[in-house]
Amino acid sequence: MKIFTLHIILSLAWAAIAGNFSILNISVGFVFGLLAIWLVREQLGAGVYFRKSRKIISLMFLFIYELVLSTVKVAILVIKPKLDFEPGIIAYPLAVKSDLEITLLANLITLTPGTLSVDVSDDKKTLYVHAIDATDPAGIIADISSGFERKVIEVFE
Amino acid sequence: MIIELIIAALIVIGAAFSLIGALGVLRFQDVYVRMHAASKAGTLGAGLLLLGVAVASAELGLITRAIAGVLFLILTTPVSAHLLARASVIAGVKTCDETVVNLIDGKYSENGQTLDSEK
Amino acid sequence: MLLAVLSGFILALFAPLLKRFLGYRAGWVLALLPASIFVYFLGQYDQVMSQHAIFEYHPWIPSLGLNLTFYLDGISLLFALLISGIGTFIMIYSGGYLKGHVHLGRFFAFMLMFMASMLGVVLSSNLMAIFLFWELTSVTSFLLIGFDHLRQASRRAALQALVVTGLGGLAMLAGFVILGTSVGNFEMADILSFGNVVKDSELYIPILILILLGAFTKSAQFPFHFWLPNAMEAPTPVSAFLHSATMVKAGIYLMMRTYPILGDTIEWSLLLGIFGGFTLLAGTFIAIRQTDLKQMLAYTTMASLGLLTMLLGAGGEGAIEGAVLYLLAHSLFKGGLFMVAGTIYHEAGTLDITKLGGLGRKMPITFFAALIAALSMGGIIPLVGFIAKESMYHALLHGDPLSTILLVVAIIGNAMMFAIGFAVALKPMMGKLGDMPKQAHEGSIMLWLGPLTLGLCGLAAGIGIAYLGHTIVHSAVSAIGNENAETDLHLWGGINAPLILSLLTMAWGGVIFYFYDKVRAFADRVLNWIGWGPDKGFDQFLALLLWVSQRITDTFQTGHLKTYMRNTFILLALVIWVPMIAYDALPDIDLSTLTKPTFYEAGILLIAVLGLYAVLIAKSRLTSIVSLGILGFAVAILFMLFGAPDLSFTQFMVETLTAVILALVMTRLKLDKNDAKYGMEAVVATIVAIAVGSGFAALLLRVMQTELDMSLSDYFTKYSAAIAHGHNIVNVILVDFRALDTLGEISVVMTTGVVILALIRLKPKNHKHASQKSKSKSKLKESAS
Amino acid sequence: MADQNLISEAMRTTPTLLAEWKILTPMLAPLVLAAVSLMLRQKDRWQFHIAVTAALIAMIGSGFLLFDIIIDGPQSLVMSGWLAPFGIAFTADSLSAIFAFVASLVTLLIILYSPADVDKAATKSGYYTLIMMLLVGVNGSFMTGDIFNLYVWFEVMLISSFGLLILGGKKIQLDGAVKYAFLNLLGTTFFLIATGLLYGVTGTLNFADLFAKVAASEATGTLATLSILFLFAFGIKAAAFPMYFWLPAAYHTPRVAVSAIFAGLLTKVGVYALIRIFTIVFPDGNGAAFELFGVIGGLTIIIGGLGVIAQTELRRMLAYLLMSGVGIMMIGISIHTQLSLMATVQYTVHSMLMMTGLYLLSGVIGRMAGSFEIAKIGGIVMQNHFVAIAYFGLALAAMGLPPFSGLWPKYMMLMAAFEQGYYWLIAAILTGSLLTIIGVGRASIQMIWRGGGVNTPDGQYEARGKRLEGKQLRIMMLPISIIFVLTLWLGISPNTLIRQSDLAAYDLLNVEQYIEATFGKGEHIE
Amino acid sequence: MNTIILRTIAPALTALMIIFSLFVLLRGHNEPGGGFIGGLIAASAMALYGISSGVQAVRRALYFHPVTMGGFGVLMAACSGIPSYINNVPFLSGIWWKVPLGDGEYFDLSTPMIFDIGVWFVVVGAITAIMLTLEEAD
Amino acid sequence: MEFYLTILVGLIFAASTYMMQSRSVIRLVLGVALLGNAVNLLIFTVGRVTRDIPPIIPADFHGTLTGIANPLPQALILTAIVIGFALFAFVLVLTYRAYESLGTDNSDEMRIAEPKKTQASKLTY
Amino acid sequence: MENIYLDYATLIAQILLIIGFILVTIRLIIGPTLSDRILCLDMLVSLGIGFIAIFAIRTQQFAYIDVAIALGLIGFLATVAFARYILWQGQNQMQLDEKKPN
Ligand code: NA
Ligand code: NA
Repeated sequence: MKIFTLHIILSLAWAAIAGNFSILNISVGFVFGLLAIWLVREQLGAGVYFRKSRKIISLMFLFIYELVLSTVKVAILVIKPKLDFEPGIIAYPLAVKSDLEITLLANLITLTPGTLSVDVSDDKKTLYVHAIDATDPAGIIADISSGFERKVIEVFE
Repeated sequence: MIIELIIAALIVIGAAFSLIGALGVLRFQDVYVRMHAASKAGTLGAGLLLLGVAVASAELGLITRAIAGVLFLILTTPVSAHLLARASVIAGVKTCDETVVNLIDGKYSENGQTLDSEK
Repeated sequence: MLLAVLSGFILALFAPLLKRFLGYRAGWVLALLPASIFVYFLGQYDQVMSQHAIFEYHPWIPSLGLNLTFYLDGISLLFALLISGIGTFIMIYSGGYLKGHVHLGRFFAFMLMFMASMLGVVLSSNLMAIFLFWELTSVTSFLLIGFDHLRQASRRAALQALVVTGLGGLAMLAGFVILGTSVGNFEMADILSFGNVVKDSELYIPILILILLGAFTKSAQFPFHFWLPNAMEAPTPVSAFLHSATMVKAGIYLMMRTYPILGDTIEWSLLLGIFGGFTLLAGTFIAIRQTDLKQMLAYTTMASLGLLTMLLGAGGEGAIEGAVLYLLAHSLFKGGLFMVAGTIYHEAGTLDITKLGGLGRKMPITFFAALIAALSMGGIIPLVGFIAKESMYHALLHGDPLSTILLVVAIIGNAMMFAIGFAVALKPMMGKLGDMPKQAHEGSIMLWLGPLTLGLCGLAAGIGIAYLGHTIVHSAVSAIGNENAETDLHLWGGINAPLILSLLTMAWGGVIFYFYDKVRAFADRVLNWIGWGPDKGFDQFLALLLWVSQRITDTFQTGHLKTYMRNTFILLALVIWVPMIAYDALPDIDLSTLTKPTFYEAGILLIAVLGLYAVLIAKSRLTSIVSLGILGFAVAILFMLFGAPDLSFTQFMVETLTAVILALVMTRLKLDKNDAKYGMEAVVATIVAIAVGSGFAALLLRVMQTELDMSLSDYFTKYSAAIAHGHNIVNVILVDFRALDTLGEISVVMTTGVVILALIRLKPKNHKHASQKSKSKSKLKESAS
Repeated sequence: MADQNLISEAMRTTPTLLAEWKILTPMLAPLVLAAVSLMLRQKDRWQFHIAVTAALIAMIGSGFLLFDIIIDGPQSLVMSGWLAPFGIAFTADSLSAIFAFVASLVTLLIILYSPADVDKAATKSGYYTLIMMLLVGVNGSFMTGDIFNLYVWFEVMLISSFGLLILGGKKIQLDGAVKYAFLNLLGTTFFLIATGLLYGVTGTLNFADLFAKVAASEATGTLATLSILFLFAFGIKAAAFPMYFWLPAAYHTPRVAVSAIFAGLLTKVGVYALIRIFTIVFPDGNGAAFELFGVIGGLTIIIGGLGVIAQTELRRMLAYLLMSGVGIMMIGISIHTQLSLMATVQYTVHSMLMMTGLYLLSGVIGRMAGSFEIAKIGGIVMQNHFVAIAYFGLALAAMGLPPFSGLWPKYMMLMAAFEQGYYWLIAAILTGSLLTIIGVGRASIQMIWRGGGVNTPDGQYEARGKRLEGKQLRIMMLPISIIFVLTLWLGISPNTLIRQSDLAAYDLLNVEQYIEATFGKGEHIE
Repeated sequence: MNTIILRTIAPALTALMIIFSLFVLLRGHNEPGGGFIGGLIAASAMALYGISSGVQAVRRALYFHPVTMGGFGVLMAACSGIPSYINNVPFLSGIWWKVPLGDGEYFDLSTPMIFDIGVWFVVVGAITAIMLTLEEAD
Repeated sequence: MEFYLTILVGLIFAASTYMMQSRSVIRLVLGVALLGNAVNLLIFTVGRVTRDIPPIIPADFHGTLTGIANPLPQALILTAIVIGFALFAFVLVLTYRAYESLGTDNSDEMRIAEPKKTQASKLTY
Repeated sequence: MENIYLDYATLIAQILLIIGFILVTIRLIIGPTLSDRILCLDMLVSLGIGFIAIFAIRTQQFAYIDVAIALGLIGFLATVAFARYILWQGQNQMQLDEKKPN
């Protein structure tokens, strides 16, 4: 099932980049998608789900919002004549479990205000995050856990 | 006319973000902080400019392609930032003097192969 | 005549086979060939006499003007008879002398090939054919001298002969080329009829010198003589045949042959007179010093060759007649004496004259053969040597200064040879039985048949000289002089000046023979005092050449990649700048006409330059690599700015993959960090870099100032969509218009894949250094991936 | 579909005959079979047979092509159906066909030798594929009528040679390969630069078109400068003095079969390119360029000759011998007459055969003596006199002595030099020959005649190294014997080759036929 | 590289790159792209896959040895010149076929396209071979 | 603009030349990469540069297209880039292998293929 | 292009991006660590994508957009590869900061 999903996505992706959504073109994409999936067939055991489209969209909007916000924040820091922030690397305790969730979360964190994922511990329990303003680690952790992490869990639940 | 204005706005803002990112890369104190500037401002700047193309071209194929481009960017940028940051930590690239906390320090095994969890 | 020449080569192929079946007796069978050739040429005699010369034409390489044109006149005939006649006995003698030798078959083959080559030299009319056979005699001589190849002395002698005669051969080739090309004819027979054309040519001196160089080296004239005594390392039949009777006479033949076109000039007389005379004196003087029979004979051979050269230098019919007679006599007596020496060695096991003695009783036939040969060598009536001597004295009695000097030289030389000849013939034979390694017995018939016959021939020729004078000698002298000669020869010409001089010579020779040991001691002292000879010089020359070549090779071939690169770039800078200046191709820079870059173009250019700067100043290689990325990036953007999306695209992709591969490889290298240049090296590198960079820029600028013909691109633009169904012209060029380039290019890519695979996978076994490393790496990999 | 008028003005409309494909076979057959052999590279038994087939087809193809050229003059096929100079033309005159024929023959012989020299591992690593690709590059270079296409084939050749050079991965090979790779890379890059600039001046890449465009161009100074740049670039490839460093640094390092194919083919392609460029693109050589050829040629002969004397390692000695020969070929281009070009063609053919033979023999000798150091080699004639005979024969050929093939071209060259009054070239050729005689002669007597290594007691024979097995020796001696016979045949009966080289020289000096063939007789030319 | 994030996201990116590569390959005749560029993109995809999942995974994924693919590409490109032999036109001449797909639609198949696909195979095969070999070299 | 491109080409050539005179073979390899860029840019410049308009014929265009960039040099450069990349990869891997088995990337220490100095061998025959 | 807004917008955007390029390049030259330089390369790619986009708009040559997409998809690979190099270096306990004397 999940493979089929990916397959459809790939077919559509083909059509998207080719800019032609005719049946013919989508079926060409289907063939190529088959090829592409065949290539990565081993790794697909990890599972890909994109069923909860509403939650996905919600996550997307949050993400875009956060991205813009984060960029503005960075911009302010950059433009400020004095560099007076106090960065640091903090440890974020992960609630999400699967690789896909962790990955999604980590990437979202990277693209959002003042934080950047550095690494995930081997037991997948801790995400180390570099924060541009690390004076209040607890606040950052709380923000993430109530923001992105919650939505990610919703999407994948 | 509106379209043109939107395009103009997109590209000027996009370019401005890009410049800010670049400035951040130049100004910030250490590689980790610079990474913030690069990954965020860089992505948004380039993304906005691609959206500008999407609007300007007014052609379905190009719009989908431009959006695909933005997606690709969002997919790849955090990965490279993560990998570079991780490698830098393992390689012992120093954080700047202003750094207040470094919880990852000492969590890597001797050869950098394993990372312990914060308990 | 073609058959006469070729048969030797053909038979040579079968000689080893024949030897396998018949053993040493194959000598008898093989001797049939020279014998029949002798008979054949004898049969041609009448025709030669009546027609002056016989021609035979076989086309070979007509486009090069090279044909096997055989030309049989008196002189060729004389030589052909000597070669085949003596050759007959040598073949027989060889069988006896090398009886039981493992490589006798090979020896026969070489001898036959030599004989064929020698016949080729004297019979050919075509200059190139002469050269060809001439070189073949050098090659076969080389093989024969080195026959006993396990000994260093043999190898050295063989190489010496090859190098010296090779040098002469090359000079002669040049001489022939100049001669043939300048007269527009490569047929000696034709050139001979051109009269004084060559002598009057402004190229006469170079032609003369080059051809004489060939003749002198082959005929062992001082200072090229040293190879000849060393050639005695060869088995005695070789010495007898090649190095006394025939091959060394090739030079004499050449001088005789070219006499009508080159001879009888001041230059000719001086060169031949001086070199010949000096060779004669030096040869006899060194010969006296020797205690080895073969060495004595070798140096007297050299002396005789000097005498012949000297006579040819003197010129005139008389001298030529003397030369022809002496040539005949020498071939007979020296061939015989060599064979005698060989027999002595074969029987007594030594050639040391101080150890030999009393052999005459043990081997009477050999003794007799030796004696008549010595008589001829000493110029004693009634042997042919006597007549030769009379004849030359007669010719030199002109009263002009050169002739007189040559006459004195001739008398001294002949006297010495008289003494040495008898020393060779008598010392081992007479007196008490010497202290010799082997119990001597008379040799087999194969061993004595040759010397005896040759000795008797010498006697017969002396007695029958009147007949010879009207026949073979006459035709030979006529041929050399290119005119009908008067050769009226008599055994006894009455008491005249030559006879008195002859007696004087004998008396003097007798004295020397009497005080032989003292003279030898004296010569020994003198030569020891001089202490140097061309033979030593050869070693010194080779050592010097070796040294020089090693120095030169080391200078250019340092083994350092860095110097190779630097030299290449210095050359490159010269290759650009020198012609650009010389051909006046420098660009003119008119700043006012330059199109200015837009600000963003300028910005990209600036980034490119910054990238370059970063590459250059980077202290570590990795920094260089990353900086290289900037340059690649800037170039890709430039491509884009100027309407090349495909290029830009490719450049970006290639840059990315380059980075990937570089990072992959760098991960495997543990390098010292700092490898920046310092000192003079950096200065030189900078200067060279500036020269190259500015050179290319200037050249490019100059090219840009010409108008570019766009017809190709216009064509592609016109037909790309219309015929080739492609709108991206660049791609259509790649897959259609110029698809062949692409085919080649993907071949490169595919091959690179194979090559890199092989480079990494294929490693020599037990590679310690690498295996240790791989251990630590594989551990790393386990955890890394 | 495009309209017919357009097609007829842009494309060739006459049907292409099967015969015209002949010009492709020397390049295409090895290419296709190399690709096949790569796909089948685990089947190591097949590799040899595929390679033999490829070389054989290439040889037969170029042989038939040569017949066509003798009868009809130069042949041409413009690829992809376009008209010259827009499409890439393969144009072959006698020179191309002769060289391709001999190159294919030499490759075939080396492939036949290979089973004795190449192990399974190397076979699986693509030895035969690389040999075929080398032939592709070489024959492509000989056939092409387009200068950029020539560059591409040069690169094919270059990368294949890299692969062959490092096959085995020994330290010495890697060291040699580093030098070889960088210097040759520079050589081809300079070639590319010169090609680009030439395009910038003339706007074309096709040889036949270049002939007209260069002649018509007013930028004579610029073109003259470019001609010298070409000379430099190809000079590196041909290993002419002073651009030869890479050759003695590398040629002795790979396995013998590889040395042999390098010696037989690689420098010759550089010479070929020089001949081609300086007869059709720069036919009058700007005066100075031809003089320069002479200077370079003379120095190459002499420095090469000195190198022969100096070397103590057999294969390095051969490398210098090879280089010395390049000097003669350069002189031929310098004199630039019918006779001299004839001599160059003939010398090149002679050198291809002779050098290949000598390198292959060095393999046999090296095996017999267990070393390539001349000081350690000895007693060859005692071990096997066929080897000794073959060696002496080829050594005589190298020295330019009869009855082998080296004599004739040298003689022709002397004549040509004299006719044009280049006395110093005569001196250089003769000096070089003397140096060769000394060097090769000295090495020969030591290796073949001496009883053993240099410390062997005088007069004694010490058996050294391994006795070669009968079968292995037969495999190795078969190609050598063929070369020996050919060299001897070309020495005794050089008429065939002389006729061909005469024709080749004629074609080179009378390029109208080449041009006519390229543009097609009766085809529309824009 | 042993990180969850890369390992998780790389297969998807690889698949995307392959798709993009084929897209670039097929439209190269009319827009920027073609066999080289497409091949380079696909090779990049392989590189990413190799870095994230290991060499063996790539080898298993490709099934054929990449060098074999390279050989196949050259063969394909060279053989795309063969139909011209049958048509009596010179080597590598472009020949076009309209392959009916039903619905009155046609797919334009041509020898230049086959040639370009050959190029794609060579570039992918050879560069992947190089990178994989380097990656697993010891 | 051509003038400035020419200057850039010259500078890249100079930088490449400088790099290629290094001892470190890795730097030589980088010099090769620079050289490739220089050559590509040289050919590009030699084809005369035109701003902006790529040699792509618009879809429904008929007639003669003018003012486009010269396509031929682009095609040549594409070929050269790919070849250059292949050769670059080769020399890089070669350097790595040479380093691996010779233990250095310093070319001064890489000289086992050629004798240190030709042994002044004694004159023997 | 007839639109004055777009003219100005592209002009301004190009100026901004060029300045950005130069700033990043300066950081690349300064370093000090390899990570910084690699980060700069990564940033350059992002800027490049934007530059291409503006160029496409200005010239109305949208064909260029594919180059930008490709850069977005593949450009990060170089960073990945270099990051791996740094990682390897770190794991081998080697000095990264080249300013330190070695
Ligand atoms: Na990025
Ligand atoms: Na490149």
